[in-house]
Amino acid sequence: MDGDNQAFPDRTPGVEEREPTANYLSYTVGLTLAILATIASFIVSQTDLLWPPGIPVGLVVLAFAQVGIHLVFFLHLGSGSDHTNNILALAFGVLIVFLVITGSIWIISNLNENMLPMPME
Amino acid sequence: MRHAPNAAALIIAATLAGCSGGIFDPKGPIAAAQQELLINSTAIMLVVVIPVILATLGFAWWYRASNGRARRPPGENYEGRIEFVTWSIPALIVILLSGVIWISTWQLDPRRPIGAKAGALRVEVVALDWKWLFIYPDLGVAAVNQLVIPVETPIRFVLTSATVMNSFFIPQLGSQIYAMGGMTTHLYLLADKPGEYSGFSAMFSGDGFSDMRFIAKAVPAGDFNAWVKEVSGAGSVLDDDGYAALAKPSKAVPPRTYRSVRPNLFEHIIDQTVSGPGNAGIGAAWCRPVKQAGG
Amino acid sequence: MTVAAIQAVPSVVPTELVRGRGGGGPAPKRTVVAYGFWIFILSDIVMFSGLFAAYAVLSGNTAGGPKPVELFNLRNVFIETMCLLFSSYTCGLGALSAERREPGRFLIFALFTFVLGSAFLIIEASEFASMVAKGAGPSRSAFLSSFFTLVGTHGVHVTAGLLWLVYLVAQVMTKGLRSSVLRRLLCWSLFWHALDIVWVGVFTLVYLMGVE
Amino acid sequence: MLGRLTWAAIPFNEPLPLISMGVVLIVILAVLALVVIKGWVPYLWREWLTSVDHKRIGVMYMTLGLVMLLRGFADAIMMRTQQTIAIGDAQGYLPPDHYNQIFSAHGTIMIFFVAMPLVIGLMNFVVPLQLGARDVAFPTLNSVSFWLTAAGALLINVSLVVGNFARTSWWNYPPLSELAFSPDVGVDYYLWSLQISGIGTVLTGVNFVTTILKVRAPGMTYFRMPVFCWTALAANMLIVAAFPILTATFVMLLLDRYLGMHFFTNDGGGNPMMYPNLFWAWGHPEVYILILPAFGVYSEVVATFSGKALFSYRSMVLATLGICILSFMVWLHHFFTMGAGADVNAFFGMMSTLIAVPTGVKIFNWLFTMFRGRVVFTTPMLYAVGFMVTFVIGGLTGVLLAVPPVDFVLHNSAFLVAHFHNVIIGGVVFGALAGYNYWFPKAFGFTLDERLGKASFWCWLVGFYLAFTPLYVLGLKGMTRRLQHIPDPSWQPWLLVAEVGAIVIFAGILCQIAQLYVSIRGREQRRDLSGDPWNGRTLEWATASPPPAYNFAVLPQVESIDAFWHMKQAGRNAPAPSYVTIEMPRNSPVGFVIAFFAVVTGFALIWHIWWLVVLGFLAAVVMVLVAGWSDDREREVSAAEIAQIEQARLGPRQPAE
Ligand code: HEA
Ligand code: HEA
Ligand code: CUA
Ligand SMILES: [Cu+2]
Repeated sequence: MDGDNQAFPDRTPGVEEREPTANYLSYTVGLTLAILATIASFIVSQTDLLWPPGIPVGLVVLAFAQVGIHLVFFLHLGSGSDHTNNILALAFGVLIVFLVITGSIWIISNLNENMLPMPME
Repeated sequence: MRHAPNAAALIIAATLAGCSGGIFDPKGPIAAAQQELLINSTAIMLVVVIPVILATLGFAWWYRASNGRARRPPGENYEGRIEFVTWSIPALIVILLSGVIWISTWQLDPRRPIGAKAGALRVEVVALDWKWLFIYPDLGVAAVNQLVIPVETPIRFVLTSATVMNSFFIPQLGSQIYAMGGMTTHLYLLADKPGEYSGFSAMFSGDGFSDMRFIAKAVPAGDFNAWVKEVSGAGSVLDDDGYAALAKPSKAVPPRTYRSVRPNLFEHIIDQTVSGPGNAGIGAAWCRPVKQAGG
Repeated sequence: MTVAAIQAVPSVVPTELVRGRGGGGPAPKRTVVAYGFWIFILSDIVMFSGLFAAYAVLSGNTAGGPKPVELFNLRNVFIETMCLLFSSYTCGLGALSAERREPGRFLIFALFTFVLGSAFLIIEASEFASMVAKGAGPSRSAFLSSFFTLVGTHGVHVTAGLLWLVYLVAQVMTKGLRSSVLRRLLCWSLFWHALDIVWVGVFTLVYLMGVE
Repeated sequence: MLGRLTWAAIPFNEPLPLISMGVVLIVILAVLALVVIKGWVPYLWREWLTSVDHKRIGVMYMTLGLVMLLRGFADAIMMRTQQTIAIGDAQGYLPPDHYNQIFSAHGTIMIFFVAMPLVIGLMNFVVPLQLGARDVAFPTLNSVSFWLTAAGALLINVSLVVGNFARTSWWNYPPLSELAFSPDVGVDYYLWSLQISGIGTVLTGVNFVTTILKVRAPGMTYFRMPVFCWTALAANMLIVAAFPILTATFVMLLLDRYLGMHFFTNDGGGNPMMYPNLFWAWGHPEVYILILPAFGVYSEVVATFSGKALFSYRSMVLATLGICILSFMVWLHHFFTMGAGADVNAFFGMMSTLIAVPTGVKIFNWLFTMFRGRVVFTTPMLYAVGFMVTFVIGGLTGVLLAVPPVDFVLHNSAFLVAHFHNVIIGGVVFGALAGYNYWFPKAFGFTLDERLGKASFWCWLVGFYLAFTPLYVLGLKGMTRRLQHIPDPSWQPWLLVAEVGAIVIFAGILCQIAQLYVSIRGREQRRDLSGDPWNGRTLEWATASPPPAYNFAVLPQVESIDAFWHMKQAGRNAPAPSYVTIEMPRNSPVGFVIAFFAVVTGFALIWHIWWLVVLGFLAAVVMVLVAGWSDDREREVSAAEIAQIEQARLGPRQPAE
């Protein structure tokens, strides 16, 4: 059978296949960007640089940017041979996290609003 | 044939309506609307569900292996067109149902005042272990496990719980709603026929749950005023001590009335619940769980 | 007809057809392990999302107790964040050295990572202690319950990550950087980076939004 | 020393639990004694308890599920009996305190320790075979998962004897489940047994997602996977995404109970509404975790017994993924009556009905698979047809409940109880039993008795309609759920019918047990030598029954959907097979030992025996560390050995060269 199996060697157990990972440079770039994003977050929250009502939005945007930096430069998402699956899994995870958090906030704040002593007229 | 689903739904309804009580014996506009909605939605779905059941039985029978008469042309399944149909039939029904849901949910929102001539009568409802306390704040009286309301008058229920979650429900009048500690829920109901309707908690609340029942008595306006007069003439007072005694867990409590009620008892109960047992009054700084953190 | 039939099939499946669509047969062990661990991390993050949701909903409910503004010290949070960021960096470099089979360098980076992670934990622990001392412990109010649980769960993860690192360093020292150990290191570094990501959520939602 | 645990924890004064406990103890001791006397311990330990073979683990899951089904049924029949006699002023034979434990235990056990083990067991046994794989991605982890589930099940049954179970329903809503209202150990039993088994379930999810995405046979692209594998993938994605929410929720409730925190309390700023919110964010996906694999079973069964490819594979996959995503957007329909505004209620109501579209597509696809097919009414096929008829009714009532104003009058009614038994029994249980009858010959190498199987099916079907149609009616008449006694005597006739239905279902169980007994006794005549008793379509039928430990001596090369069917069609002569060495995972006691310490730790936590908590936890951690150190987890099966096994198996049937 071996001859036939050339195209798909039976690689399951124990066979090594090294994926090319990143190098020192990419980690250093990642660290620099992450630090910048962090500092930006702290500055935005502590000063009036941003229009104050927009601060939470700004913070959320910065957090997303920071998470993206981590994913790309530290977790090397998107490089490597078979990463479609990883990204799909991540997308699914992000969707669920989003649904659970925003769903809960929406539901509970709506409930709370509806439970004020004064009813709507 | 077109009316088959409707007919089927009506037959089901008819068998049920023969008996008294329950949601197929509505005594108010909310319950009546809900009954109609239930029957309509069922009919809409039966349009597809009945054929599906018949087709399942029919196909399984006709294409049984031993049936030589069944035609089984070889070759591919003809997919495309049937596939389109299999998606669109449920989709169409769902679109229709979604419309029904959107409109009916707004119309039958429990918080929506009922547009009847008379002004609404406010009744405060408190779920206790394991009985219901009804306070008529504008009339200064209260009752336990007995709710008397005038017919043709919208009743504005304001509900809370001094204990665990409960659900306040009088099936023949319509919508139920949760009663929860520290919180206030709102419900409008209206009875349009005099009578005695059973009410209970529809949310399991512990050992005495099964007996947490009351009678909702809808009476003509004149009788209602007479009842209020009678109640306020006799019986005990629901002051702080009276309430403390009442709040102790008890099962299968017989109906009783109070001739007067400590002012703002309802608000007081909420304060007491959120600040913990035995801490009544300290809860000045408690925060209604309304203000959310950003995000 | 059974097993024989399988072998009857010509085995030359065109490669182009199946690559990238997962037709290539069982993946190498390293890929399987890394992928499995990646899924596990996602489930862990969903767990955190439950805690985040609880915090978002309960953070206003201070029950007359202290509010976020009165408790949080942003300078500490900044230092904590920097600790974690740099530890992620050294963790990455350590993984790189391990990949390149340079045990000496790996150990140095592991040490840095451990120190930075511990620093983070120490700051966090002292912050918790001072809050409890001020009477702002987890049973004071719903806000504090959800705060301690969310931040504390992250802290427990960091602690577990550090202990795991020690365990893996022991494996490297005794067994060397063989492939099984490398796979475990890969999982560990995924874990460590993921904690950093959770922390981004924590310092944004809890601390920065709490005081602004 | 023993925390809260005293002799008072054992209900000496209550005859009923004491007797049942005595019976259970005697049975357990008898079984143990038999095992020891017969000298089966080493065999059991070597071949089963420490096995990491997905097939064995699958069988153990199914066994756990079926045994717990008996426990759940005992609870059900007690409830039904109580409700038929405790009418009007009568109080029946179960005081509230006992009745409340029973329905709580029934719901909890049925969902977590019957339905979950049944579907996970089926996935364990079938998925790697259908994928043409040697095992799951992480075989040892798989064993850990199983044993943690078993640990949870054990702990919940301990509550029968030592202490008591929760009296707070399977939802366990606070504040009722908070210390203030449930100070005893019942809720802690509930929480810890579900936490422990929950960890096992999450690990299963991780394992199977990885297996399905990463270890398929060569040539098996995504769109060549059998539909059961797709539904298993979706179900496991849901496990990975939903169970952690439950874990987090239970952590919060535990912190409230153990450390006096205020997540869900009435006081201290807690918000009890947050618990239902999070519970159902898990709970709704959970019901699809149960039903999706069952849908997969029906897909296999209907295609096989119609002698035809499944109609529209593409729609089936799309519908499965659609349900998977949608199931996370409907959870509020379990608490429409909590008081949210019309906008929120309407949104979630509409999303809920939307699920009827992909579900409907599935039903139609099965329908059109039978269309122009050659339908053979085996037991599994009977279950499939019975399901299609029954489930659409349950689906209809589900959609009805998804209309918020209708739910305002049906929430928590007997109508709701009928809805979910309708979809769970008519969907999940029928699916599990169809799968059990369908894959049994593959697992054990002999077929099950068809006559008794069919008798069992008819009992289930008729029993189900008798037991639950009355509940639909009663719900409309205003009967609420969880009633320890019935206020309205006019309901009695309906309740009697329901009781009869439960008894008919019991007859079904008896047939099931008889079927098993008869088939084992006659196994020599019932041997399935072909490995393909049903003329199947997918790869599990391509190997022997029962399959060898390594499943496939040579990994199959997949070229199409229904791979095995096409291989049979192509049916050319085989070249002489040449075998190579295979690495197979070694058996491992890790799962068993960790679960043992999990039980110890859980028990100690429930009873506040802190030193034992520390001890048990450390022991479990040490076990993990020991296991994590080893590099020697595989054994080699040499080519010669394989050749020998294969020769012995198919020597005489080897096609002539
Ligand atoms: C396997 C389990 C399972 C399944 C599959 C379902 C399926 C569905 N369920 Fe059910 N449900 C439960 C298990 C399940 N449920 C449980 C356990 C509870 C209660 C728990 C408790 O309270 O203790 C519950 C409770 C429950 C409620 C809460 C009621 C309440 O508490 O007041 C609601 C409300 O919306 C609901 C809705 C639905 C809907 C819309 C579906 C849909 O998925 C159904 C879709 C299927 C069909 C519609 C049929 C086939 C389709 C066609 C033939 C196409 C054409 C038809 C149409 C377009 C209508 N369910
Ligand atoms: C998987 C889920 C599941 C299943 C299968 C069942 C099955 C049954 N249930 Fe249950 N039920 C629930 C989940 C389930 N239930 C839940 C979640 C609740 C809510 C709890 C709560 O309120 O909190 C509930 C509540 C509930 C109530 C309470 C109603 C109330 O609140 O007032 C009642 C009352 O009669 C009931 C009855 C039954 C009956 C008669 C069966 C029967 O169909 C039982 C059938 C079981 C068997 C027949 C066993 C079969 C055994 C075998 C086949 C083994 C064979 C062995 C071998 C082959 C080796 N159920
Ligand atoms: Cu209910 Cu606030
Ligand atoms: Cu649901």
